[in-house]
Amino acid sequence: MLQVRFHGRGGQGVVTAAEMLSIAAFTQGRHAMAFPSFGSERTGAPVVAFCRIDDHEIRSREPILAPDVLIIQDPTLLHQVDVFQGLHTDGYVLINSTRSFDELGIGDIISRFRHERLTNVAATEIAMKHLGRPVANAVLLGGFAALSGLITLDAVSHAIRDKFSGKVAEGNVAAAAEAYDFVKQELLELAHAQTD
Amino acid sequence: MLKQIEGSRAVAEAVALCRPEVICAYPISPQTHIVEGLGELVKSGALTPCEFINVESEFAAMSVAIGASAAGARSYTATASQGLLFMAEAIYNASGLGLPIVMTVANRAIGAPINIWNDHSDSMSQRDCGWIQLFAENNQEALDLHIQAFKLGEELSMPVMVCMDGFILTHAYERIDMPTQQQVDAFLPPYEPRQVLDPADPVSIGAMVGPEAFMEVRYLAHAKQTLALERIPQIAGEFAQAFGRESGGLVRAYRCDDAETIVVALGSVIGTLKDTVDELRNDGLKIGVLSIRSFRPFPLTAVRDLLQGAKRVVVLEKSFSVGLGGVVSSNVRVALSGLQLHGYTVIAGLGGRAITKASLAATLREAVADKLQPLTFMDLDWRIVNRQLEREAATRRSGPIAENLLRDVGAVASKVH
Amino acid sequence: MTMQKPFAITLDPGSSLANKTGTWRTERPVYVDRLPPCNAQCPAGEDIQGWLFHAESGDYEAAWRHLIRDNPFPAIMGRVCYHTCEGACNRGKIDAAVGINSVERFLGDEALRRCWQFATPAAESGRHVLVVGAGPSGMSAAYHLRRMGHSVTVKEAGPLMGGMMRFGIPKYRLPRNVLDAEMQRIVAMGVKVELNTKVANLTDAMRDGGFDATFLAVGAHIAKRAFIPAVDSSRILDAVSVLRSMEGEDQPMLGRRVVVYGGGNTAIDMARTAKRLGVTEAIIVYRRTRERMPAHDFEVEEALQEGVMVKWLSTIRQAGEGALTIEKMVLDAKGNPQPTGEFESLEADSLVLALGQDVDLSLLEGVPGLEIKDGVVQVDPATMMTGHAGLFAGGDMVPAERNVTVAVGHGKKAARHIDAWLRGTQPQAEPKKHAPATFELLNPWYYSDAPKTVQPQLEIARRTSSFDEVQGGLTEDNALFEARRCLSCGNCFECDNCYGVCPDNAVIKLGSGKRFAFNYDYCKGCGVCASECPCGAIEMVPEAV
Amino acid sequence: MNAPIKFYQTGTFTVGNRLLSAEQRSVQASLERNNSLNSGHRACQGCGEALGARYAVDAAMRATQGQLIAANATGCLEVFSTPYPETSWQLPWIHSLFGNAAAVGTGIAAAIKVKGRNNLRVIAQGGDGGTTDIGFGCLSGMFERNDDVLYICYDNEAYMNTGVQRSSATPPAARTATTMAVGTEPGAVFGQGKNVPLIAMAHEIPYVATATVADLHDLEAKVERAMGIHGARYLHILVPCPLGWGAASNDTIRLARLARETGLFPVFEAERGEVTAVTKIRRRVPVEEYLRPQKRFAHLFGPQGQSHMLERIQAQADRNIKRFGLLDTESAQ
Repeated sequence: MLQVRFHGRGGQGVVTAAEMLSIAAFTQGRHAMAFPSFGSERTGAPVVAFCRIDDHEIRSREPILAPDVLIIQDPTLLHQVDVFQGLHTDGYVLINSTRSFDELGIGDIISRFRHERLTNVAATEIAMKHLGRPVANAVLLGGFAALSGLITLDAVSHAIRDKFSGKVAEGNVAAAAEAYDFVKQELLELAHAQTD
Repeated sequence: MLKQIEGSRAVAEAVALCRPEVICAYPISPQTHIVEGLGELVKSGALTPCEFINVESEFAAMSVAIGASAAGARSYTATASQGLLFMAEAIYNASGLGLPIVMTVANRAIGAPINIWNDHSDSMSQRDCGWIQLFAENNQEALDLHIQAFKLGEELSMPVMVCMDGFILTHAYERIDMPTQQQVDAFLPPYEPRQVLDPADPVSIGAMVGPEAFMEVRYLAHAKQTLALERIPQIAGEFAQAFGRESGGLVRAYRCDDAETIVVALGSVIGTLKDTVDELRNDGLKIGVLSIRSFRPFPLTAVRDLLQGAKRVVVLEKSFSVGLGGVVSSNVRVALSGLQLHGYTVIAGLGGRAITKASLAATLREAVADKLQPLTFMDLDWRIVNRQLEREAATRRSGPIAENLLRDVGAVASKVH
Repeated sequence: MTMQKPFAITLDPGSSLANKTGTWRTERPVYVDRLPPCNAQCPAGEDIQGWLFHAESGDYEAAWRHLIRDNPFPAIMGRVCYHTCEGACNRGKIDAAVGINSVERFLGDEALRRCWQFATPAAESGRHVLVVGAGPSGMSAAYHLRRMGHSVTVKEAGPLMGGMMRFGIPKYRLPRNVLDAEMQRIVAMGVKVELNTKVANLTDAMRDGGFDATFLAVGAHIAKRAFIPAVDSSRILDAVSVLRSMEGEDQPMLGRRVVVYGGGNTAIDMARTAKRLGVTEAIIVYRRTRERMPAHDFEVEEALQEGVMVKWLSTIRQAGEGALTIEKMVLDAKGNPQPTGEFESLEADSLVLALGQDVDLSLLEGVPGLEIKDGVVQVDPATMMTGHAGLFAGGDMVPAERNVTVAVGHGKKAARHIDAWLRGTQPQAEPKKHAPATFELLNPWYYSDAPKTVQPQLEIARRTSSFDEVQGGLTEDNALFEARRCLSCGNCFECDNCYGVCPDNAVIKLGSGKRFAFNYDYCKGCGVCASECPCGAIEMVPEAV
Repeated sequence: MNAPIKFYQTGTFTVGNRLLSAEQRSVQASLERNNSLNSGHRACQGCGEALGARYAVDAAMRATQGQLIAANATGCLEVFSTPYPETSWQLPWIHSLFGNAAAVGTGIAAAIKVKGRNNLRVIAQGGDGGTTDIGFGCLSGMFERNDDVLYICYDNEAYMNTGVQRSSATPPAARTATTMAVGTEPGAVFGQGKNVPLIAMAHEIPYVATATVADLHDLEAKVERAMGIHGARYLHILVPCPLGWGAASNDTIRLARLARETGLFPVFEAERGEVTAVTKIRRRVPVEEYLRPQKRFAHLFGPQGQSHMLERIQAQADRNIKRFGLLDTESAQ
């Protein structure tokens, strides 16, 4: 079972991101369960959302305490909430930022994990470019598809179109695709760096 | 048709397939997405003919449903928590008048302190109101139960509450199988009211009944629920026939056959429990889960039959009778009267406190070792509690408990669970 | 669709009829009829409220037929009756009394216009009754007796029917065509009237005619004289003869200045007649004040309007050549006039005396058993029978107030008793009088405001120059309006109030004309019906214990 | 007679009028009237509410050719009309709760609409307690949604069913079981008042009217008018209560009449929030005449009489008269 935890702030579509991920998994014929950290959080407040993906029915409904994947939509949370809590040592981390982990001041934390599973993507900028709005949730899913290979970009696009329609949908699809390519590129470079 | 949608949306679509004629909506978390969905379906013309009425309170919501049902319309509403309490008077009235209204309760705690998260205090507070109360384990069952609820309620001319855990189910995206309109139409006949307000046959409904007949009326309500004990499994059977899946019924046993320890629970926690039980089984513990689908009528016989083979019973519940202990466990005890079993009551998940597999496993191991307190509060923060108790011992007037606790806990939202 | 109704909670309609709430009652409402003041007052015994009821719905013939059960002269009554009923009318306490008299006149005129006739009797009794005098009393008796199936012969000394109505009441108050028509209608019933037939001796007349009974109503035609020292040249006449002569060809010679002596209606009639005859001055000399004048004030008023002058507190001491000597009077403590010794002279070409009339009783010579007192025949007031069996009398010749209405009443009463006497039975006792319907018993809220309609009056100029009728009649709308002002005091008029206001639906409506009944199974005795009955026709009586 | 003629003896103000054709007469005058609230009910002697209910419902029945359903709030009317095993109602009728008659009416109306039985109409009714107090939320909601319900309030100015306690419709100075005639300001206090007809008008619903059991023709005309309109309608009827007012049982209608003639109970009609018609006072009387026959006001009179309170009540009447123009200009003195 794959357990994904999303961190962001109210209004950034964190819950929607988890839901889209579950839809993407569903379209790939898998079982998925997405749910928010139910609360009455208002815009700006820290928000957590979860998504479980598996090949059979998912029964447990406890919050994801030991995630396999962390998707951090808002890097400003990094020093406010213990976002890395319970993350598996071989877990994935995707951070919405242009700055490096060291610049973000999480270099030492990150060093505990497998670096090829850690990356960041300028999701907000990409979203601005394609949608004119700083909504990074769908974009990050594109990035996650590239990072983990656990879902396809097609599935992500399908999920986006399931949730949105018209220009918003297409803008998100395009943005997700760009993020996908960006992350793929990064991983490639990372791989080269390894082999070098 | 398989879909990956939110639980509330699934229920909304299922209710729409039942062709309700009058829907009364008053918003309260976490029920909102259900009535929002239905409102959209009516406004878009997808659900027609149907009157969608935005009322001014839950009290009005149930009252409008009463009027509509008495006038022969299939009526539906949804609520939760404080809303359920606010309509309590009308709830008793609807069952007293024998009006087959179906209502979703998106289970949520009751304040003060105000708390929007999930537990079963609301439904349990109305356990004696004369309604049938069905509990859903997951969203598939939640939507299936609504289809069965209309059939059941209208056959017996009594109202039905479908209880689903707020947020945990209402806000969860998961895979569900949505039946087709044809399937539902074939399963659920049009509403044929027992009694109806019609100038062609002008009856007076809602007479004042004095001591000479009141007890009889009450007994007859009980007799009806006893009848429901037979019909609920039958209807679940018919449903399985028509839709090809198990849903509802009175109780459901999971790995109970050779179980020495059986955990009794209801609602969405069953899923987590099953996973926990599987793990404990792997460690060789003979443990199973008994989930109660129908809390009213309470299936005394079915529960007794399934539990009497076990050594111990752990009732895990999201409700709490202050000053006594478990609500569900008190009911289970009635079923077990005369049996010499170890009985434990575990209060868990009040006000949305996350119920984790880890905590469950630990608690159940203690139970299996018979080290568990008869009344246990799972994951209770004794540090806070004891501090407050000391404060109270020190001074009579220590201020409102909730305030002090918050002071000790610090900000609530920063915690993941 | 048959419902499977839930036990006890759902009930069948109207099942509360099983609960007889009448047992709660401590008082019960009862419908009553009360005697309306107008009826109580009417000397002719008319059922005024009864005929107004029909008039309200515009059924004038029914109203007229109801009226003539008691009085055959609506058109005459509507003109000359002094309608004391209106003085008693309860409506007077709300706005103004109902114009009963004017409606009666309207009905009378309507009857004449449409030539409604009296029904002839169903069966003949074979008995023959003599009526002496074709005045109001005699003709009224003749009419009633004929209705009862007796053959009637009226012997009248004068040349025409009507008696005092003709010889006493001037044309301008009672046009003769009206008088004649209502008289003729009685003749049309088969009443035999012999004019210019003075009965000199009653005993002979009865024997010769083979009559079984007799009603005497010869009236009072002999003018009272007063001793006034006079010179031969002074011209002194009496009002009765002057007024009678108005019916003949040659009109009386009165000169330019006429003095009328007296204070009764005759005096007024005389003075007003003189005015119409063209005299320049008509002066009434009367001993007392206007307040004490026996004449009806509205007639005095009309006379004054027409220019008649009155010298109050004056007596005539002497009649000289073209002038009279008048002595001033004063009223003493008892209100009687006393001479002052103050004299004055009053120019007059003629003096007409109107000092009342006496009855000519000569025809009663030798009739046994009669008692004559104060110049009138004594009768049993209950039966109008004289001391002589089978001989009845009424009108001005018996002790009573002398006016047409009273006379007509006598005729009716006498007829009933003559009939009984002839049949040798007691007359079916008059239905015992109901308790009076006083104003306090009414709930006037329910009557809307409607002031009395004024009858048109002839303008003064024509009144003094001609004998045209002074008082005009009502139009149909006016008459209807006026009829509908009746409050129906004391008698149900089917307004549906009791039926409507009962909180327990305990009043049964029996349908048009059938009134209502109480359903004592459910009546709780709250009394709302009685309080809200406009006309006081419901009474609350305690339940017997 | 084709010219319209007034009826005097036969009564412009009486229930019936023998000179009118059957269909021109009031519903209550008719032999065929429905008696929607039948005999055998357990209302007190002279109950104004029983009377008002039959007046109003019968009129509504005629206006709808009997295609009528009624919802009833808890209260005297419900208790005295439907004690098991008997009901006095002759039309489809439902009693649910004290405070929800308006909402139940909404539900019935919704059912009727969804089932396309558009000839069916709905009334909801209750006393002043069930209307102006506990049922006020549902009433306002029904108004605001403009649901197709005629709500009728039978106002007897207190909670009579429970033993005469004060309601928000209880007039100042009136003695009730919870506003005793003791202390410096005996009886109910002179509050701001709660004028539900005006509050109803504030919702700008199609029709609002007041009436009394003393003027049947007016009441029936208003019910008929109301049933001719769709949407939320409100009719507020003053129904004297002999028990609660301490009045003689035969004074029920008289008191209702006096309430109007003093100006204390203005009778008017309003459409979409605007007053469109006012029933003028016919014979103006001082408030004393209305208050004296009622024991609930006894403390205003006699040796310890509260003349200052009388003046305040008179002032209220005068204010109503001014505000609603209850006097004809000529009769205004």
